[in-house]
Amino acid sequence: MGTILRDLLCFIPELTLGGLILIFLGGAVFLKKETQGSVLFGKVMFGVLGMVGILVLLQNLEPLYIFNRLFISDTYTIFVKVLVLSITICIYSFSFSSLKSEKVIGVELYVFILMALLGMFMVIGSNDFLSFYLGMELQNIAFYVLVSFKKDSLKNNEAAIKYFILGVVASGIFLFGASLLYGAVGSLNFQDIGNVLGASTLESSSGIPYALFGAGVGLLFIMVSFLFKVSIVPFHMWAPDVYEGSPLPIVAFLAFAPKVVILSVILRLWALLFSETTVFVASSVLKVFPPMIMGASLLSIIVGTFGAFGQSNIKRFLAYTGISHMGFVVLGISLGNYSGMHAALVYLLSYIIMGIGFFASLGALRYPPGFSRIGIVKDLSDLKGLSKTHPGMSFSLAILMISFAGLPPLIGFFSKLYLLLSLIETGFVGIAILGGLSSVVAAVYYLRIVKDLYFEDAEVSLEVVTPLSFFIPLFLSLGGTVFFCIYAEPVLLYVSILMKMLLGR
Amino acid sequence: MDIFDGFPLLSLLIFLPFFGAVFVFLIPQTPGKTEKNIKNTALFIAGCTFMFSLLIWGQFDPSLGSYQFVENKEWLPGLNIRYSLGIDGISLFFVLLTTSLIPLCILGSWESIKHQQKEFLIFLLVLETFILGAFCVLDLLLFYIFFEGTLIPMFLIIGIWGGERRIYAAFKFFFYTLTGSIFMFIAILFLYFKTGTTSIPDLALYPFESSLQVWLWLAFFASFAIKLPMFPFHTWLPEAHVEAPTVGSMILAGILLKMGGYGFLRISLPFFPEASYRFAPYVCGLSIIGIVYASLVALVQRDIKKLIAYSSIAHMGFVTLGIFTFQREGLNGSILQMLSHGVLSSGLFLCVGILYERVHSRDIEAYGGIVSFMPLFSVFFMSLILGAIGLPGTAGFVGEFLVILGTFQVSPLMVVGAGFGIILSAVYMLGLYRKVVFGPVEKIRFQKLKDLSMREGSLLFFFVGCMFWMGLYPNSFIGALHQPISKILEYYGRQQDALVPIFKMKNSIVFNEREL
Amino acid sequence: MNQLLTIGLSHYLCVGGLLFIIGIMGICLNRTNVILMLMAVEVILLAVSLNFIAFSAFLFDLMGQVFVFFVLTVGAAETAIGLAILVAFFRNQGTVSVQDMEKLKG
Amino acid sequence: MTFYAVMATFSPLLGGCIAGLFGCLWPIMSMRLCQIITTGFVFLSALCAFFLFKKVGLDHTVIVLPLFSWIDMGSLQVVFSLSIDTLAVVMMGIVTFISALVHLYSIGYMARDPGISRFMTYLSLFTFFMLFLVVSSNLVQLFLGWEGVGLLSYLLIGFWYAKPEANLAAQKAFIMNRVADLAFIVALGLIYAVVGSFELPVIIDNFSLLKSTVFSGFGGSVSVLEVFCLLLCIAAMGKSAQIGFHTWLADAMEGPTPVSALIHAATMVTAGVFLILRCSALFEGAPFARSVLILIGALTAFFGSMVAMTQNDIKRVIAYSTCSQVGYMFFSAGLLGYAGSMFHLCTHAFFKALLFLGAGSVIHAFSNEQNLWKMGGAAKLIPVTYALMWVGSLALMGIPFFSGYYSKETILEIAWGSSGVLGSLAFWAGLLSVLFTAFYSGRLLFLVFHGKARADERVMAHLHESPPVMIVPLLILSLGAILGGYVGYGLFIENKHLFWGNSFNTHFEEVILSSLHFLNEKNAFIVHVFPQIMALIGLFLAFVFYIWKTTIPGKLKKQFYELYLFIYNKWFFDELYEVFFVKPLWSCGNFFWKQGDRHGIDGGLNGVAKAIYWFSESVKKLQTGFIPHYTFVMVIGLMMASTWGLLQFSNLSFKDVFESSKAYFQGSCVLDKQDAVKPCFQKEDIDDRNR
Amino acid sequence: MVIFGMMFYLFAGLTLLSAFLTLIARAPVHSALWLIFMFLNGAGLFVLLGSELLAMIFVIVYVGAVAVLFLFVVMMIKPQREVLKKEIKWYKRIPVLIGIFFGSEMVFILGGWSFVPVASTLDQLPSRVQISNTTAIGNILYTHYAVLFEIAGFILLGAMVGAIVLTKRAPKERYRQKMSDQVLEKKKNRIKICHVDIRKGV
Repeated sequence: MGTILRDLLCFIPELTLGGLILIFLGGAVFLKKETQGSVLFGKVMFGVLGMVGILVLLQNLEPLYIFNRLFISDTYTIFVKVLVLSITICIYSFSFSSLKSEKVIGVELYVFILMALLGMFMVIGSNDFLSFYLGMELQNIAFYVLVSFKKDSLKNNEAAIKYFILGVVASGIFLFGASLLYGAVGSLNFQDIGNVLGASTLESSSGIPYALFGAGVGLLFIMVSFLFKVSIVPFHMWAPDVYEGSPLPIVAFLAFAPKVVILSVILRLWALLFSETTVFVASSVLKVFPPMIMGASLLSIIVGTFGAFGQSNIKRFLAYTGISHMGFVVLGISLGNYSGMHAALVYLLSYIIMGIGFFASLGALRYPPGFSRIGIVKDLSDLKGLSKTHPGMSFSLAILMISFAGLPPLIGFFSKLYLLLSLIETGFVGIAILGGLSSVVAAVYYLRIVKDLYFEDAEVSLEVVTPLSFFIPLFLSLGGTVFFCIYAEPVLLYVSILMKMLLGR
Repeated sequence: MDIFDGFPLLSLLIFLPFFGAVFVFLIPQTPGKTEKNIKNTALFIAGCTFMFSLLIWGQFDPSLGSYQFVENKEWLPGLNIRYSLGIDGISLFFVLLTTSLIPLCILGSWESIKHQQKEFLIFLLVLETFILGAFCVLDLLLFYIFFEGTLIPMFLIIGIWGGERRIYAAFKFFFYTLTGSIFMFIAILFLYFKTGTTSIPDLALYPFESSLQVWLWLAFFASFAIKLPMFPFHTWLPEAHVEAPTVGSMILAGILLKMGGYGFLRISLPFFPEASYRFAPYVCGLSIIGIVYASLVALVQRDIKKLIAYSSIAHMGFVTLGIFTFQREGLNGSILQMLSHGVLSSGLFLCVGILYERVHSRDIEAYGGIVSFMPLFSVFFMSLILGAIGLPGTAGFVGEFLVILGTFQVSPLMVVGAGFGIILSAVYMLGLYRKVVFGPVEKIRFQKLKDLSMREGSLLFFFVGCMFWMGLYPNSFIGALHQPISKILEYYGRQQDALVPIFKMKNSIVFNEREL
Repeated sequence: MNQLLTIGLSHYLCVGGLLFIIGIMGICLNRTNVILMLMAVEVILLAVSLNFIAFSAFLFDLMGQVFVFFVLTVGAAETAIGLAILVAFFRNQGTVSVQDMEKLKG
Repeated sequence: MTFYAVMATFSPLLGGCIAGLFGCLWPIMSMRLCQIITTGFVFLSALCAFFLFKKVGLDHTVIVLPLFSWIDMGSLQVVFSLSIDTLAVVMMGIVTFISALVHLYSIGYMARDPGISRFMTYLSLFTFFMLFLVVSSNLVQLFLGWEGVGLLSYLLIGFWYAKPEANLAAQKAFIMNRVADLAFIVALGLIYAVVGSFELPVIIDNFSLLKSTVFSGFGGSVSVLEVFCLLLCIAAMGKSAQIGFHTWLADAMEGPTPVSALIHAATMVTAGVFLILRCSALFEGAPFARSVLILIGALTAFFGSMVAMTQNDIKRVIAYSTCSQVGYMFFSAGLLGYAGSMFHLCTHAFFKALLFLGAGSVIHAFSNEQNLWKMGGAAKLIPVTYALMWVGSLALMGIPFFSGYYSKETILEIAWGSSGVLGSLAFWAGLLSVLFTAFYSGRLLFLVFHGKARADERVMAHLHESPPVMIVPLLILSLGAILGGYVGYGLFIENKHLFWGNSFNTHFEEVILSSLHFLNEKNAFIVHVFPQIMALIGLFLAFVFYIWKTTIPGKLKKQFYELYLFIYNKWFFDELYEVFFVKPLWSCGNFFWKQGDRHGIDGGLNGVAKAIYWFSESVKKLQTGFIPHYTFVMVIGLMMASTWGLLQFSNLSFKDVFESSKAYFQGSCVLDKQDAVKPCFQKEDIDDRNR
Repeated sequence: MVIFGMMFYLFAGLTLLSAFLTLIARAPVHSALWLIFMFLNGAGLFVLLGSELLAMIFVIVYVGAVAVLFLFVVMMIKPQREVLKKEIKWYKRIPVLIGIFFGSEMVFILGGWSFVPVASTLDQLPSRVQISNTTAIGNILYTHYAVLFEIAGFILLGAMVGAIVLTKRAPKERYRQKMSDQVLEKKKNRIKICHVDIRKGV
């Protein structure tokens, strides 16, 4: 009986989340007014997330396999959970007011956010494709509902359908891959797969026995579903439409949280399957993956950069830039060695820091009451002349744009620096140059926004709605962006801990 | 040197303007009342940066061969990239040029910048920080960060306060330089990967094999050639100058162009001797074409600022010519040419700015007979024009003369090309002066033109005084340059006799063995 | 003759694979309405569960069947959500045909 | 002693700066005070120069006074210093003396001009730069003075900035000088590359080295010395307005007359001659350069005097006469007759200044009228100027007992004496130009002072003698014009060794002149007497044309109209330059700007921008918004990845793939406990099953 | 043994046929029915493979609930028969080719399946003779995978709440009488006296 108790102790954050979901649902029943309730629940939500964060931090640090090797809880999971939680808190804090303006009200919203969080926690902690699948499905369902929350707008529905169908296809592909893997390896546990695939040097005489083919193809299918979630090029088609359709706060949540979760699982698998040696060893079945994923990431950098080039709709612009930034992260991962992963994580963290700030400041900009369009600012050209009406806001937007463009001395530059350095260290100088040039092209449209802010004069005078909770994420991200070059320890420390835990298996 | 040993002098110098900018940022912006003291505080900050740099000049000991005021601190934990600063003869003078020009620019922008004055001054001070950083840094990556950092403030200055097509000009300026310096960035990373360090003094001693040198040299060349506009990459300069506000083009021409030259001297020459040697004929050829091309184009310009922009392209052509002769005179000449061009071109742009404030047109035809209304201005304008022409006794002559001495030893034909450039510069400069200042006064609207105000007068007086000081007594500069140049030429000295005869006639000039 | 009739693992796998392909092609080639897509999803899930059970049978390991059990529940949940979204879309748009869903593009 | 040297050189600078600062820039001093200060300082410098002349010229000492080191760069040392030897002191004497007189004269001449203080500062600065040029010992300092003089001449010519022609003329003068100075700069580069220092004594010591190092290129081999002297010769031609570079001199007449007197008569034009004389030791080793000098000198002498005959503007006539007289000095220097050319330089300075200032007072009298055909019959009204003009013209024509005779005569003797074709060519050209000189000076005198008054009554009524402040300098100059010849001959030519000892080698000259003493009777007549006869003939012709039968010039003009036009338009040099230099440069500039920048480089860049934009549009079109397309792309991605993966996995070729699938169909893998582990497709396994 | 082979081919063939027809059928109702038929045959295959519990669950869940749900939705939405807005000829060609190629590749992989020497220790389950399939699944489901079972519950809960949230329509604004307001109404905010000039109008 001891083990069940021990496992449950490690599972406390997930259990609390489950409990909270039920409490929220129960509470929703007794609510009279629709809107007044959501404000109350909004406040409660804050406290809840904080509490869960504390619970996560209380976990013990040494690695522990719980629920007979279905889940794992070690410092890596704790750090990623804390990261995901902080992302959700930041996004939630700035989107609290913008949700009302987009007429996305109702207690169920918080229920589904918590459900998504629960799914993510499970995925991060999963040590078996079965538990991974269930966590992922829980998260998917929560996101399907979140994305289609504004059920009266046609665009939102269309986005929801697209997201649903493509999501289901992706999970179908994942299942098929898992089945093949199960067939080949006999068990879906990460450790078993790692041992069977990673270590088995294959007799070269008669070529690879077909089962390992199956395992290879299975892993390939699973990797495809991962790339779908991170919206890498061949599987990115859903991102622009879904981003454009759904409300901004949901887009923010969708843009950061699932990607971090999936990338953490990819890194975990990567560390298991690809130790320093086997990545390019000819005989291993896994030598196929790094070059393929590098190709996909290069494609996504190019498509992301050129896609965002002519964009006028803000959310679609965010989708394409998200694709190109994720392309860079996956490029780092596809290198397979320590510096590659380190650069990928630094890039991911800097993308999150900058991204949250950008979403926060966009979320605060509203159209004036009498204007043709309502709600959160939709078009990039509406940002014209913001420096004259709201200098503070436009200054923070400009700082973020400049750091997104990768210009020194802000954080964007250092993330690119680490990445290009690791590329050159593994010998891909050509790709480094390509990355550099694409970041120049990217700088064009980032600076076009700075141009709009500062050089043009205003067509529509936007209003800025800034509740107190809005300033937390904004200052966090601005601080991170500007002061990275002076005091880089926290970010790099965080990343090195993650790396040590990951590769110290 | 002793009392300041521990004290981080250079970091203070670099970041003083930055803290000043933050301070100015914090001053509340109530229109009318605070306009005055914002400008005064900015001027005060720039002033004490200048004083501080004079203090550093005082402390500087020209006889020392190595870098001085060296600071070395751990910066990025993971990488072996250190925050190291240090200056030698060359960077000292560029620092002085910067710190002396910025207060003048702030003074110059007293009336000409009407709207959003506070932001302008902030960008100016931030720009000064980046420029000073670029000149004082001893770490390649830090150099790149400061080198790139200057782009943003300049982009904003041109973009917000510029003329009609300012957006096109700002974008063109920005992306021209950015594309060039991306190659430099990759090259720096490759250097770091190859050698494990990015500190400039160590890299200067590292023996790169020649095939690698070629690629790295080309990468750095791409960035510096664009920044210091060499012939094929110069089209951004006239656009940027025409559209930038007066003060903007003063800084752009005065200091930013020098970064390219400084880069050649600090990085390309010492790091990749063989590659520089191999590419010397092409660069010299390009700069000669640049000089002649820019002078010819300047002949037909109708817009004063564009004319001066093309003239500064021609002057910078001399700089690259001087650098790639690998002669002591050539290098000294190119550095002096850079310093004198800094003073001259910003002076000339100030004059154009003063004219623009009164007449609001940059077209030469709109002017004529200024001298009868603004005699004092005409005298200052005349002396600056003479400096630009390179009349002996003015700063322009010293640089060009030394460059020609250096080039002659490499190949006499190139001297003729350069000389042709000098003559043409006299033609278009005097043509400009004649059309603008002399001539009968038939444009009636000049009646109410008033001569220089006290502020403008003192500004111009500084420029002219500085120019004559450089022209009449250049030794004060050459002394400090001796050590760094001999360090750079260490490698090239041995190559002296195996000169690549570029256009040299098959002569048997017997060089008597001169000590180098 | 009896060679053909002895059913091996690969037979089941082929059926599963073909079903999977049919399911995916069902979505790709579908020009009509979204409901067919949801049905195609069901076909995919059936294919996967067939695979799992085939492997579980031949590996004598129950993991596959448990997995199918969960796949089943998740499939049902997804269909519910899918149809709900479809209904919401139908209420606004009026039709469910795929060609009407082209507002978000570019 | 050094005090005098410094005072002589730098006092005009002091005067100029004071007048400049407090006269023009910060006008607290009155005009009158400016004039007094500048003139006073120049007189002071003249005094010191005179004292120096006595010390250096007569006592044959050389003063060398280093001032400060301009550039000290290890291998390149440039130290500015004053080094005064006889040549320098003579030049200083002339320059300061004439400049003082011109200052005095211009007080009167420019009395009503608003910018008088500016004018005076320019004059004294000009004097300072001329002196700085003269006293320099190294070529860079000389070049500095050289350009300074060019600058001041630009300012002075363009003094009346209201007149567009004046500005154009000033710009033309400056650019023409800059073109010539390019040769000077190349020479500096050459000398530094070979010798390594700019000090003239050092260069002269390396004479043998210069001679030996050879430029072997373009066929023959040319010694560096030859090239250096040639370059110096071109530079001198530019400054002294010789045949190729003379167009600016005529236009320089736009400036006020005192300017022409000082600059275009006495000082600047002679700077070229001074340069050649200063480097005379080098020219001895460069025969080709010397022959160029002679040729150019003779041609200019002939050309100048011919063109002067047809000019209608009084100042242009005198300007072209200067051009031809300097031609004399050039070919005399070319023929190694240094003392002769120096002597002619001194005397010419006096009488040409006299002529110019006289012309100035004539113009002053005729209330600023410069056209000869609008003057006439002024002899009685302005008798003093008339007399002085006669003195100047007689000296110019070389009539005996006037200074011109002595110096021109020596030059012609040198020309005759020196052997070779060039010597005789120079002599006959000189002779012809003596005729033309006599003709045009006579023409000038008769048109201005004799015949009926062609000016309108108001001008004639207003005609009056110039004020004393203008007449006194004229008188002093006339003394110089008359006595200068006799005194100078004694000093310069008789004991030339002693006098010029330290400046240049007068040995060759001694040989030539001594060879003249034992000429046969006929040659002696040609050398000594014939020039004077030619002068008288010229004068007589002028008298016939313009006093006696005034219709002849009209008829001649109609008859030889093309020739007349050719001469009047200064051999079409201006038009030539316009066609060959100015037009092509402008069109080249336009071409580069329009095609080069606009379409070439910018075109390329905008092209790249459009390509990026087109590519981004196509990427956006990829996103069709149609769900089947999205899944289709996913399937494509999946399929590509798996096929590529499979090929990589099995590193099999397609043949193997085909073969293995055939094996599959023969026997499917029947599963039972035992062989669950054995992979089905081992090759040998299949065979034994079939067996 | 033979009967098993025959049964397999029967069920497999019918499943593939019905899957194909569901997606090709013109009327959605027909495709729903074909879906049901497919699931039945699928369940048959499962029985052949020895997992009769799952076969039964499949029949109940899918045929019973999901297919019925489809029918409800089809009835509600009543999509017209296949009316193609724009007929693109090429559209048919390429994906079909891709599909066939992909299918053949899939068959190639799955056809020659062989087991890798299983290194990991499989929890060897008792052979199928001793315990029935249902009890075996029951055993490990509630011990080994208990947590996942709970979470599956959450997924269903989420789906249910989500479906309700998405399809619930806010009740129309109906105007209810508020007695208290009517009583407290004052005269002054009902009647307004205004002075009207002659022939001017209010």
